[in-house]
Amino acid sequence: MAISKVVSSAEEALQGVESGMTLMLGGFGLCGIPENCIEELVRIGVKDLTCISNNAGVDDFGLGKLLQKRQIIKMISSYVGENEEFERQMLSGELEVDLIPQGSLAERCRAGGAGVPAFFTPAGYGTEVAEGKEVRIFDGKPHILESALISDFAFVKAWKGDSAGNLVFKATARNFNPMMAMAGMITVAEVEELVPLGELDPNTIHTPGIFVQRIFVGEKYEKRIEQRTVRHA
Amino acid sequence: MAISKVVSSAEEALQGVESGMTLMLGGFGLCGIPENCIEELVRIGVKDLTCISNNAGVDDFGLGKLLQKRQIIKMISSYVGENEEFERQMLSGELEVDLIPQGSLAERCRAGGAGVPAFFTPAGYGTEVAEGKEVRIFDGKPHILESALISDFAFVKAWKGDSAGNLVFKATARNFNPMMAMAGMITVAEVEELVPLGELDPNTIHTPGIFVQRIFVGEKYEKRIEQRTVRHA
Amino acid sequence: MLDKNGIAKRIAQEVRNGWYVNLGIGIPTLVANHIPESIDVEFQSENGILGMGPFPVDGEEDSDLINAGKQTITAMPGAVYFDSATSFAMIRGRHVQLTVLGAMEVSTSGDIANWKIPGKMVKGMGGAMDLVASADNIIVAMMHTNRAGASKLLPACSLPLTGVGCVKRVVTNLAVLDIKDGAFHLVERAPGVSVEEIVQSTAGDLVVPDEVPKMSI
Amino acid sequence: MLDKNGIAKRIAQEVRNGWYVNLGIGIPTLVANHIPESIDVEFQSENGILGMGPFPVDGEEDSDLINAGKQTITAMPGAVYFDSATSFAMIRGRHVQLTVLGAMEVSTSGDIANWKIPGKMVKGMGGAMDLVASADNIIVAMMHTNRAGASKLLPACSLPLTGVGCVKRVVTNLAVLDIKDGAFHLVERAPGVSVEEIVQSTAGDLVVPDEVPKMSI
Repeated sequence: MAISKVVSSAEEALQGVESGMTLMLGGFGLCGIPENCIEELVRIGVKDLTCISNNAGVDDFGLGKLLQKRQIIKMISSYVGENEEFERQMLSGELEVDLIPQGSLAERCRAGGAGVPAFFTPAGYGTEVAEGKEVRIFDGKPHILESALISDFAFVKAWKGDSAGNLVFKATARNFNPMMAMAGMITVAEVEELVPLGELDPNTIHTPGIFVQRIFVGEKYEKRIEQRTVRHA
Repeated sequence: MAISKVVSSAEEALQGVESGMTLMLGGFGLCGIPENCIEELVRIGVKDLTCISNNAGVDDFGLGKLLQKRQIIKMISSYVGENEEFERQMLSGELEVDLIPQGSLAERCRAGGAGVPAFFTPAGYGTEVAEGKEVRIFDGKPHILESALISDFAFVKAWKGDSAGNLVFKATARNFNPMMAMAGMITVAEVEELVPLGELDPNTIHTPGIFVQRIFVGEKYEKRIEQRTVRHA
Repeated sequence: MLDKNGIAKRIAQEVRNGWYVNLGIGIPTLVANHIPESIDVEFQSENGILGMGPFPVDGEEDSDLINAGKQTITAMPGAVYFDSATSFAMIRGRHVQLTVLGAMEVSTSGDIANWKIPGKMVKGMGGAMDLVASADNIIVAMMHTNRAGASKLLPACSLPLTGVGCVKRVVTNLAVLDIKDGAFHLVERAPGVSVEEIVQSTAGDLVVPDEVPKMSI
Repeated sequence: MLDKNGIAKRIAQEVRNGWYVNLGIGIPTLVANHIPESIDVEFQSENGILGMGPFPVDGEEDSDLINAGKQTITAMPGAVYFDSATSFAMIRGRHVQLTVLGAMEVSTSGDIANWKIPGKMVKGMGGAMDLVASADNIIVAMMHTNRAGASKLLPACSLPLTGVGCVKRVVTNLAVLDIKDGAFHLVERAPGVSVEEIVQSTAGDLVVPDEVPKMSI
């Protein structure tokens, strides 16, 4: 019988999350973020968090909610605009920010999950990102050594999942979720729909359940759009 | 309009393959191997090939066919049993063999396709695989530096594909095919079925068409089973 | 002199049939509007789509389907979604044939600065460092001068770098310029723009050939 | 003394609820037959399946569905297929809780040799080096002595190594032994096997406690 990862609520899913931990949160902008886990992090009020997430939400949504409550002391991200509170905390020194090229961030999470402690990439060579990092030439081109990232908890959001923790994402809401699922010591997946075991086609699962320790159905999804853009038909 | 990669035959798909080239061939054992590309390689008779493939086929099927014709001078593989002609050529020195741990082989192909020139892995540390390779300790554990693999041509076999080169694999016939598709300078995909553009669900494509330069429908698939094993119901 | 759409239109002429193209935010995004029907290209957005289509019509926005600028988009037939690691495998592995992005400064050695102004709020580099470090073919789309009228084509960048020695071509409101051998090389001038004006507006070494054709756009 | 099935049965007792398990070819494969119904485990095969089921019934073999031993298999509900890079990401990234594999030799320092005999045809290491280098929990399943009667539990391996300092427990036809502090530690003896016989058959340093329980299988 497949191993069951189902928990009944965000509260149960976040058991063991403590102040001072390093968390990964999937999503790109506000797309594919673990809304219910973020709500629960706000509710339990853990502090001094290091958050690894491509972005930092907006003022009143996504990680912005944790920033408003001053629960985060360090962000590891590739792009953190769109957030006044973030800017204020960063400029005042309350918030430490480690900016990483987006591809390096993605690959460092994957490496963390895949047991690869370090790898070479050309991204950032010759820039301040390379400061203090080993440089090596491959095929005539300089590369820098980047290290793997792991986290105490990873929070990811999927479209569908099953009790074994298998996940399927929708469209570009996939983004960082699969790599972060791999890199969490404990990975919590929140899903829009929990389907019966065996219903997901084993050929089309994005994240195998082995990477997921807990799964629950999110109570409510706002799925806010950051830049609503339409064409005139 | 999506870029079309469709060619009409194996012959057209293999245009430009020359003696002395390095080729990657997907498959695990005889499962998911590019049968029609192998047939065409035999037909055009190119020689002195370096073949990167997890296995080397059996005497009369898969890469064994190229070995019989003495078209291969070097194999890069993780496991090469089940093949008497292989053994004869290897012991006589006609065939050079580079054995690589299976996970390192998979990751080296992915790295080649992903622009990561080298990475650290614990696999093989303290064994002859580590000879001449850089060793570095991460988190108290020794790792060796492995380099990326690329190839002049990669031959992969998928279940379904579309004209844009998007591929879907079936069950464990996926194996090395996706990484090799990434690592070929020219990647040729042979498929059991070519479906109309737009028919594959964009959420469930395993290999995005960007990694595939040519695609064709295989004329015939034997799909031989290497170890037929059944239970008594 | 070109407007933003003019710059995008000129860059569209650089695109070849069968190319995968990554367009940055701003002027580069406009390039998609000017690709001729006769050319098949696919647009990659680094947040995880290949085969990006136009913006949706009103009412058909999908919050799960956005581009790297976080704008709602659509998908073309043959599109595919993937995760961020795979997306940058495409970019870092040089499977994307053309990257078009904006810049604050470009230097005669091909350096580019486009992510950080010291003393101002730093938003981050996003995928720009990966894109410029890997693409074989990088075109910078920008105004020739900044709002204060100072040249953005410099002997050396003064701002923190995004990438080193990577830019090969720049298309501005005034000109098309190639970067090689430590200098800008004037390739074309925009309609209504004189060579003198380009020389005036270019702070880095500029090689001007005897004949400078006018852009045909 | 245990037969192969007995060894597998004893190893099955080591498996805990909720574990992902990779079973090597030979005796390890038999472990799957002895997991109690009350325990939920999933079997990973490194060629790309999690949730491997039993062999198919005659006529239902699928050439596209095999295990790492190239045998036709079936998939359980909740199974998932993946590529080889993802498979070894699971293994290297320590997401698999238990690896069971065979060996030619094991040493008192936890080294294992199971892939190559000099002078004989070398078939390759397959996934064994990745598995032993990464798993937190490696159990070796093997006969205590080779066909010539010589011990396979040695002060140091004489054959080319597969991995260094990685084996923590060995289950043989004679005994269960742990490896720590540079010695084998006798944990249990097989039914009908005396401590003396185990001592005789073990070439590496062997620590024997006062009380050596008999396996209950």
